[in-house]
Amino acid sequence: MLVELIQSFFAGLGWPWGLPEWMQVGLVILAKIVVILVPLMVCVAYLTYAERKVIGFMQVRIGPNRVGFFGKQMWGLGQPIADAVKLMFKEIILPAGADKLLFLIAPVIAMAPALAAWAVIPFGSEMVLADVDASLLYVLAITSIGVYGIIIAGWASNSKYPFISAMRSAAQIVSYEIAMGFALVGVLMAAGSINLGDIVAAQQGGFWQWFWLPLLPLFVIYFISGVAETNRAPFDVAEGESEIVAGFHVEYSGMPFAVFFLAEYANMILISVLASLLFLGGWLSPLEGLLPESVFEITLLGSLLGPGLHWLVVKTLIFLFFYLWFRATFPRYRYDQIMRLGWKVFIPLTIVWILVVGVMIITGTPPWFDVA
Amino acid sequence: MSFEQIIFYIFSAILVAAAVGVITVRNPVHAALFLVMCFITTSALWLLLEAEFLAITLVLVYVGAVMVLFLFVVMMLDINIAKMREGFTGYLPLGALVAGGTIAVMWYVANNDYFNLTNMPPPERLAADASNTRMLGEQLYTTYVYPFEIAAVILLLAIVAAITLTLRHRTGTRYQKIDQQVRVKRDERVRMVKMESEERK
Amino acid sequence: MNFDMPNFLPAMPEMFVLGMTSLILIIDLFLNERTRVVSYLLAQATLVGAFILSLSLYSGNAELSFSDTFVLDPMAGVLKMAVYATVFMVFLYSHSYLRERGLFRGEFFVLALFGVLGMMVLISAHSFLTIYLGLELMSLALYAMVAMQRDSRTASEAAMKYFILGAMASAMLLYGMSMLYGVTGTLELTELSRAVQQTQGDRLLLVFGLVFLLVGVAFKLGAVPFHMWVPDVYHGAPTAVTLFISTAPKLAGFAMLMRLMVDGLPGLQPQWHDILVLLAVLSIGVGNVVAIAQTNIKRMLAYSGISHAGFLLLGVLSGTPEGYAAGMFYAIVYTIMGLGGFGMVILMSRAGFEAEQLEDYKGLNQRSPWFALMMLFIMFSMAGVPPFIGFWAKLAVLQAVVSANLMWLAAVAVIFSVIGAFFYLRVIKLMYFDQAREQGSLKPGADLAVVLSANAIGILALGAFPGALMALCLQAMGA
Amino acid sequence: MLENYLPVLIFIAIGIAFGGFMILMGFLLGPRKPDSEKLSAYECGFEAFEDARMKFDVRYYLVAILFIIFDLEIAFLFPWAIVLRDIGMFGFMSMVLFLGILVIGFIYEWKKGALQWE
Repeated sequence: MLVELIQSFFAGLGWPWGLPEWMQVGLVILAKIVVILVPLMVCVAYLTYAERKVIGFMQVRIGPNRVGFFGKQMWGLGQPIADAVKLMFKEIILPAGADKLLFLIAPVIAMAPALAAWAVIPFGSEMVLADVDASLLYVLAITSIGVYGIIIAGWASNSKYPFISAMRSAAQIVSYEIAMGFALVGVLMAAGSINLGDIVAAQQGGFWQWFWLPLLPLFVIYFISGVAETNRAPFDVAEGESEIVAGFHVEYSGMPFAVFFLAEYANMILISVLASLLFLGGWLSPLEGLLPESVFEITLLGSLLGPGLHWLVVKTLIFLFFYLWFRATFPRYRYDQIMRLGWKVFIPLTIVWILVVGVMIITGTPPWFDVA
Repeated sequence: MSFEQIIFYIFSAILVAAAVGVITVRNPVHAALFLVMCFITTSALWLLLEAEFLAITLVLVYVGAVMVLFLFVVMMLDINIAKMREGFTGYLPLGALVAGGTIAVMWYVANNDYFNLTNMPPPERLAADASNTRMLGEQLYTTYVYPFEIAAVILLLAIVAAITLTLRHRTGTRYQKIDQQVRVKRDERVRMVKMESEERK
Repeated sequence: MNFDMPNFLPAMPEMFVLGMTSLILIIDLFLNERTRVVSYLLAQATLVGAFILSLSLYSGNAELSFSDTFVLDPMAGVLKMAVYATVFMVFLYSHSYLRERGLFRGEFFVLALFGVLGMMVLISAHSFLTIYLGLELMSLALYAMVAMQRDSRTASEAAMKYFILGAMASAMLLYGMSMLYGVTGTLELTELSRAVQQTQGDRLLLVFGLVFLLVGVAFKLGAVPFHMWVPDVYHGAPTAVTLFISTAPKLAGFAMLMRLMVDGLPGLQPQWHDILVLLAVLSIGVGNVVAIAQTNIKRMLAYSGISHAGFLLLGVLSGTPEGYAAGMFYAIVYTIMGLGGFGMVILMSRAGFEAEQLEDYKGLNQRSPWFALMMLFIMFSMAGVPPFIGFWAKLAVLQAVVSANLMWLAAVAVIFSVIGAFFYLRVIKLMYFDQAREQGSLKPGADLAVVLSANAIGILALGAFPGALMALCLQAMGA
Repeated sequence: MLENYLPVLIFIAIGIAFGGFMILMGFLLGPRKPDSEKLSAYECGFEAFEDARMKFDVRYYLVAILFIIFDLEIAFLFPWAIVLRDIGMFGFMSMVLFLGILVIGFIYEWKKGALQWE
């Protein structure tokens, strides 16, 4: 519906303005990318704000409340913008012993995959930029490149704290990627497809049909691994300010530092969106199957209660809130405990649950796997 | 030239340049990173061949896993690169000769009738919704079950070999025994002592 | 899906070995130094069990399974049984050697059994895919075994060389396979041979692929000019491991050659014939001549092994079933002799002393006349002196070469083996005519003494009655 | 199939360009006043003693090796997971065997203490 609206709007402007076909295709794709990236960047910016606010309230503080717009304070809503502008005007320090080129490339390598993964994320049925078949695999592969950003940053700085941090976080990310991969296998089995859109479609039928229930252990493991993958508290030994100052970005300042920051938050949002798509039915409405069909036909109210982008946003926000909540609540894990959790708890659990799901599928256990 | 061909040539050029970089740069970390670039561009080339699953798996496994190990090793090694490179120039003429010869032979062989477009017409493009992964899966676990299980054995062997060759235990390390820690009862740690109140002297 | 359940029966030995190996791996975790012998016994039991299984499955016809990626034919049956027997002997020999050097770990046996499994896969392979996987399984186990002695510099260096060159060879092999696959569009050997027969005109690409295949095979067999790793690895590895890698893998290498050339590419026989002639001549020449210059017995035996690989190729290149049988006979005989040769090195060594130098064998006759005699048997057999079994093996391959109208090749082989006889005889001279450097008689463990004696006497006995083994080989090759 | 990947390619290019652009902005807008103290490696105020690229515990290699093995295993699981309904009991059992073999490896590394971080 939305798409059609936009199309008719552009048709009204005289699109395609007599452009050759390849340019038309290119422009449409570019426009779509902008439509994805701009809200994403805004989300990243306000996630930092939300983080400070939420944790502030949890600790009975107020959080940022000074910077607003138009000379008003507006609960500090201008804070992220001000931060960005400040970082832009900061000096970029290139440490003396550093490998200058790699030092500057590292944040780009951290960020590019965090953004590129969004190319295949569906926001509704048929609402996806690149409808590739192996989209989940693509996301897994492209995000696994992100670890290079950290490794390279740690090495190129030629400083001890970053180096230690890089090694730690690389080993950690790598360990949790296995648990995450196994958890995803469970989802693929349940959905019978590797395409994100199809995976959501396979969860049709209301709240109790979503995969979070039959795949509950995998769901929990997936999200915890996601937290560990993004180096967030309580798994943030890569930053571990009490031991290694600030980890791999000790030597970074100004914009390169900001890019790392952006990559981290973009990854958080990505993990949250994926969790909603894979386990909570993405844009599907939880009310399906609970309310009579006729309700969804009411104008406005029906489309609000029925499936749509807004559900995806709500679900994603829930996960993002968990991220912040974790950070405010849990003390940091010790490194050996992190490795133990990943290897000795999550991996055996996922393997067992994969077999359980396999048996459920083969035997056609209702209510999830009874019909092909 | 079609768009696909342009893409092909761009990626091939990057691939060859990166491959040359791997063997010519002085810094081993840079070499490893060039290798990463090789893998990524190779993956793009595989994708052009419609080997979707394999192309993405190449990135997942080689870039995401194998090269991380490589970087671990390379970054932590204290090797004197300058010393290792002694003799490189000495062998350069011979190496160049062999490489040139090999390229010439391969050129001669690959320019063969077998590989021209009449004998090997380009295969039909897959439909937009064809699932490469699914096609692979339908064969791998049934028709090729024997090689598949051998692959599992090789992985098992790799685990055994890796542990046999690298694992050393540090002596005198104390571990946290988490199961015992969790199982602990209050009575084992806390002792209630009844004491008479005493008068301060 | 139309998919037929494969027949699992022919692969019973493979499944048995895999199951037992996994079992040993797990059981060994719960053993301590004193009870570790259980792993050893289980490993031996595995080999015996596999032997019985293979024997009961042995029949005169070939059976394909697993969508034609697997074949059980008489050649596979005989070679597998030979592998079990060889590795059984290897374990017997190495038991005390490993104990003395702190290498007596479950992993040794597990890795060796994985190697055996790889050889079995390779021997029964009927598609490029299984050939490659079998080869990798075997090689990976061998690399790890060479490197097992972690604190030894030479062992680590040997493992490194072996691994890097081996990986290169695998890459070559794979490249060749990909070429052939590109031309014929199949990985399965029967279909491949059919496709090759049918290709008309220019065979350049096929030959190009063939060359790469042969490089890979020649490397695994240790044929010149792909032999550089052999002396270094045999020398650097702990002798028990050398014993293993110098014997059983040769059988698998022979099987790989047969599968690729005879099963897969009979249509290119004229081409591979020429290449094999070259490899054989070079191997026999270089092996025999360079061995003379060695002062280290492990290196000497390594070069001797290279020349034996050349002889083995002579049998295959003749292109007749009799020739293949002769090659197979040679491969089996070589493993028996190799077992004896390196077994002797193990027997002479003790904790802290490796008995690697030729000088260590000086005056062995004074220290132990019996073992000097045994060594004499082994050396004579390797040199090809009648009536020992080595003579018959050489005779068989030479006959095959002559019947293929390659008189000159036979003459070259004979000349070089006469040259080669020199270094075998030198060992005998050292043992019988030189003064011992250390006094005191040699007192090996009872088990070692019995095994080595049995091995050496077996060489003599088989030499007296070579007919049965030869008949078996002929039958296996369908001649 | 390929046409679906065109947007992906463009997206990756834009991702890289975007990161590069931001850093470029930082260079253009920020001041540049380097001095030797500012540029030296940060070590809590001390002068750096030695080069930062030090040797590390071999355990990191082991983790990376085991990771590769398990990553490959996952790569094998993916196609299986989506065709499970089509390949039936035989396909299921072949993966059970595959996983069984690897679980043996897992038990082995566990008991050997390879998963224990010291």
